Amino acid sequence: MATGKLRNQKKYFTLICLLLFSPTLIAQTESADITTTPPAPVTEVVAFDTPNDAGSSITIRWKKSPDDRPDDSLFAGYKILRAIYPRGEFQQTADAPAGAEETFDNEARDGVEYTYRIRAVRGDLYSDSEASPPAQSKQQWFHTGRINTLIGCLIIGLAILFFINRAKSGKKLYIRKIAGLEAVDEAVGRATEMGRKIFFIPGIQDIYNLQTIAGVIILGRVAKLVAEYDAQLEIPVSRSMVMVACRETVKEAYLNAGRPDAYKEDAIHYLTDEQFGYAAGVDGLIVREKPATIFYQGAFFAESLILAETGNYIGAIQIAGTAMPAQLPFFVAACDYTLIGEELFAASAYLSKEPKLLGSLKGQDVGKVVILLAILIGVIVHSFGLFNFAQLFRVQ
Amino acid sequence: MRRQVPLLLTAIVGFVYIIQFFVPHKPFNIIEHLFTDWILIIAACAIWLGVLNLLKLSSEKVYKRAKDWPYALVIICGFFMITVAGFFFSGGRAFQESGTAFDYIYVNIFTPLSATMFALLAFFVASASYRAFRARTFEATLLLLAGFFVMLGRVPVGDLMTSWLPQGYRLSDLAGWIMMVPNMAGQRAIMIGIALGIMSTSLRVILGIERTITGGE
Amino acid sequence: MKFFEKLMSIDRRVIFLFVGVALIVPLFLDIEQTIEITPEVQTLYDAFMELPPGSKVLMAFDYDPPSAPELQPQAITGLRLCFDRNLKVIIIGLWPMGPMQANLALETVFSEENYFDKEPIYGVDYVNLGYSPGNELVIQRMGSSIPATFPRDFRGTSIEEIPLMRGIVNFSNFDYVFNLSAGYPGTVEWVQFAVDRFHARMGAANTAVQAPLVYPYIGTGQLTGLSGGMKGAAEFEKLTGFIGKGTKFMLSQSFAHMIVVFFIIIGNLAYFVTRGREEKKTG
Amino acid sequence: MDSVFSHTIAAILTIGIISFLYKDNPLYKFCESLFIGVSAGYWFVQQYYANLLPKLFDNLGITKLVGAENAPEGALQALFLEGRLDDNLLYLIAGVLGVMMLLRLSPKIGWIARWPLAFTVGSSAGLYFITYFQSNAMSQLEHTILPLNSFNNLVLIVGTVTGIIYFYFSKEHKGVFGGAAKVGIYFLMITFGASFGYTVMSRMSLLIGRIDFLFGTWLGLVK
Repeated sequence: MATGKLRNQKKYFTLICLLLFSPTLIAQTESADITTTPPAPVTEVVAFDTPNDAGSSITIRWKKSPDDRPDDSLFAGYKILRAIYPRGEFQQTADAPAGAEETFDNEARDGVEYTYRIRAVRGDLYSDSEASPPAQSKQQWFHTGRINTLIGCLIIGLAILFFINRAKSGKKLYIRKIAGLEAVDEAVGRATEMGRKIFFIPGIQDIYNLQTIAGVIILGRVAKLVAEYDAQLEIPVSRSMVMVACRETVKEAYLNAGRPDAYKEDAIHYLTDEQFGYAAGVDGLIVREKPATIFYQGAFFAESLILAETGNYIGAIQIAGTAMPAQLPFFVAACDYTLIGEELFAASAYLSKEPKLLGSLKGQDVGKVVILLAILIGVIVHSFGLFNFAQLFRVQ
Repeated sequence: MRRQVPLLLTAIVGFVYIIQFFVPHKPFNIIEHLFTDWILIIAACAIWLGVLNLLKLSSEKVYKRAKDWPYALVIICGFFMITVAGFFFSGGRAFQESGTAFDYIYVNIFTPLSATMFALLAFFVASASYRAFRARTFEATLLLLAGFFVMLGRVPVGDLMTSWLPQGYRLSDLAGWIMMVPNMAGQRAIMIGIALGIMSTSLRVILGIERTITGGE
Repeated sequence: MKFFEKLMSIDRRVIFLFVGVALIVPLFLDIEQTIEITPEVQTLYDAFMELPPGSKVLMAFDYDPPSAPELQPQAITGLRLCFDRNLKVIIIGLWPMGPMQANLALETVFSEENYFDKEPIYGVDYVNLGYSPGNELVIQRMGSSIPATFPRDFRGTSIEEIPLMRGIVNFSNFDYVFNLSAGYPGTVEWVQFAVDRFHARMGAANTAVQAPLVYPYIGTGQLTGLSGGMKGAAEFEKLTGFIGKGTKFMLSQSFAHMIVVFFIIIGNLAYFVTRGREEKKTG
Repeated sequence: MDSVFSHTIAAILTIGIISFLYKDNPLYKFCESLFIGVSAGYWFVQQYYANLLPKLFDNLGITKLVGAENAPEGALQALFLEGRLDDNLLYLIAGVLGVMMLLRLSPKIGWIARWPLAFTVGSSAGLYFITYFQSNAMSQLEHTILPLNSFNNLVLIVGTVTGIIYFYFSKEHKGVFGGAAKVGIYFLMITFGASFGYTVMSRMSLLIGRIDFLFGTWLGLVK
């Protein structure tokens, strides 16, 4: 029974092998004939300056040789020959694999005119194309593919600037309540009453991440409040530059609150750059110090839940904020309040209550209106098949 | 000097960075690469500050025989063990190749510690979902349902429970739909919001309106 | 009476204990789980089976130890399948730790009984070319010249001295590409470059998190076969008829998943019962 | 024998970290401290060899200057030996900024550390301004502009639009607007639930890896 099945399998296998091999067999017999004739040459060779770059590059395009077929294993690809126009000698500068119809010569000298031939190579034989019309490389002052980005940046940037200016002139602005930020006062107050520490975790990224910058700015506001309440603040950090930035910020905040004497530099201390080493250290601090309040503001990765669950376990009030979409669910699950994405960046303005900063929030809202309008118009136009509006937003 | 220069520096560097995005011409073409390298160099210098701080606080603890001081000693020993191995006993630049002393510490101490710390998430994910996935309000119910179906849809049991349904309507399909459609919509809203928030914060920092870090209040 | 109130706030250590037990016990059990074969894994297996003996398979190991529980079993199954069918294996990695994972997988395969007397020969039946930095650029470079991209193998031997590498120039010399991927760079880049640009035939094994991102490539035919996460590993093992860790791990994972679901249900049940009582009291 | 020893160390450390789940204890404290020390040292060495040495010392030629073998010629050699201004001389600025950062150690002139800080903050502000607008705003927008020809597209568009409305700050969430914002929250909640549920599986597999190490690699109980 079993052997019968095996025999059957063998039969199928031979069949499959035959089927698979037959084209190669045929191809081999064919190629035996054409090993003596060179491949058909490439046609329609054009060369032009590669757009939107810092020069030194010429794009070469061609129509591939009719002998360039996936089943022809002898066809080796193309060699790019270059000569200075009009009378230079052709020399190889680059090569391109079989199937290619475009390549770049990245070793061109700006302002020099070049002409190109493409050599199709099969086995030991080859054939050259006609020379291309001359081309020279240049540097560009503006990246034309990014004009949509420029317009978008200008619209949103100017809207923000406009409202910052208007706020300066004293026009009152309404900003809706953000629950997580309303709770900051209460959270700091509670820690003061309980006589326990407040932890501030500015994320695990360095200061060159804008989320960390946003976190440290929020720290500035919180630290001022802490100084006013005369509570205790501890900030374990995972990056040295963040430590420096936090120290500058907190010192300044204590100074502004009129309590420079209460500032303790060692309360802002470095643990380690390593993500999970830092998580292990902070977890240890949390269970030993039992802070009343923990802030998580900045860029977080997988350690978010490790920290937040431990904080939750000891019963701290936790206020989180991050723009890492993947970590938001964990903070939402384990913290009392979570600033979602954009709210993290709005927090500093919100807490400062400075009109200029609040004005920038209004500017952001204008950006939202623009985006909503773009979606609305785009969807309508697209639905009626009038125009593919989406392509206007394609980036390069 | 103390206040003005940093503000000015922030503004200039910020604008140059924005401009280089639109200008391929020299010298703007090398700025991104150059600035990134510079920042990495600054960070590599700065790590001294952090490390010295860690060693200072730890040795103070040991010196004063503060609570838990032996653990502070462990920090110091651990630090010197790997740095000495890395700088002096691991062949210089090739310090990370397998077989070096540095690599031995990395593989047998660093890796199990970090992998286990990471693995604690398996427990925390369970306790957090037990607490958070409760139908207290309508919003919480949505959270619960989405989480519940996606979770079930990703193990064979989920499909087994719904095997009586035609293909394409089973739990794994529902989980896939939730991920691809409503989840995607929410993610997009969050991402667009973040973009606006970042643009606004960047502008405030570059223009010196927000000077908490760079210039003091 | 207070039973449900207690259920409302179970000590989290009880949950931890259940999760731990759910993960550990299945490793010692011999339960047969009905594993339905999904079409993606079937095509992956078929793609291997259709290769005639002597075909060259490029295996790209693009993952590191944290993702090993999901991908290592698939790597082992893939390697075993190749050696059993006398396919030649060329290993590379776009992740620094990838080639080391490959060596671990090879060790596991060769420690099996049926390889004792016919262990595949290094340099003839398989070769490990090691890691090359540069992410997707590596794939692009391989498209024009593999010897230039990997001048030496993992052990430092020049590629010209390795019999298996003779005549291998670019992707057209490989009959199949199998990518084990845990993120970037990974399957997405392999599809974009090796498949779209250089027309390689390719299948992939991915972590569960990664898999949905590459599903679309199956529909378009850019990927010939995909095995995702532990479930994929278990299916792949079932098809090859060798039950390894993927199947065992799958069982653990399912158990733990059910524990999480179970606690969610308990929490909600307790919540509704206690809330009902409170409403009665106040009403 | 050697592998038994190293596996045992790794196993003890693994158990030490897991023991934290029960409660804080001396073994965890030991593991935690060891981890902090070793990982801080790891990054310290790493930063030197990955950034400081190749990017600063090699580019400037300081490695060569201090007499290291096989060190490449740098910008300083080019300047003093060949009288040529090399592009890499620009790295001198980075070196100066780095030193300014280190001056933070001195209480008197520590304020100068704000300069490299300002440089870093400024360039990240510029970088993020552009890249987030491109990758988050523009390309998400591009993919949201879909024809209204299927239920899925409708849900996607409604979800994205109402989600954006939720983030609107300068208008009270009342009336129709408030209703839309409410729908936006619903979508966000589904998003959070789904991505939470989605990750559970991969988190479990991380732990399976450790358990397999303990019972398989170390104790040899699981084959």
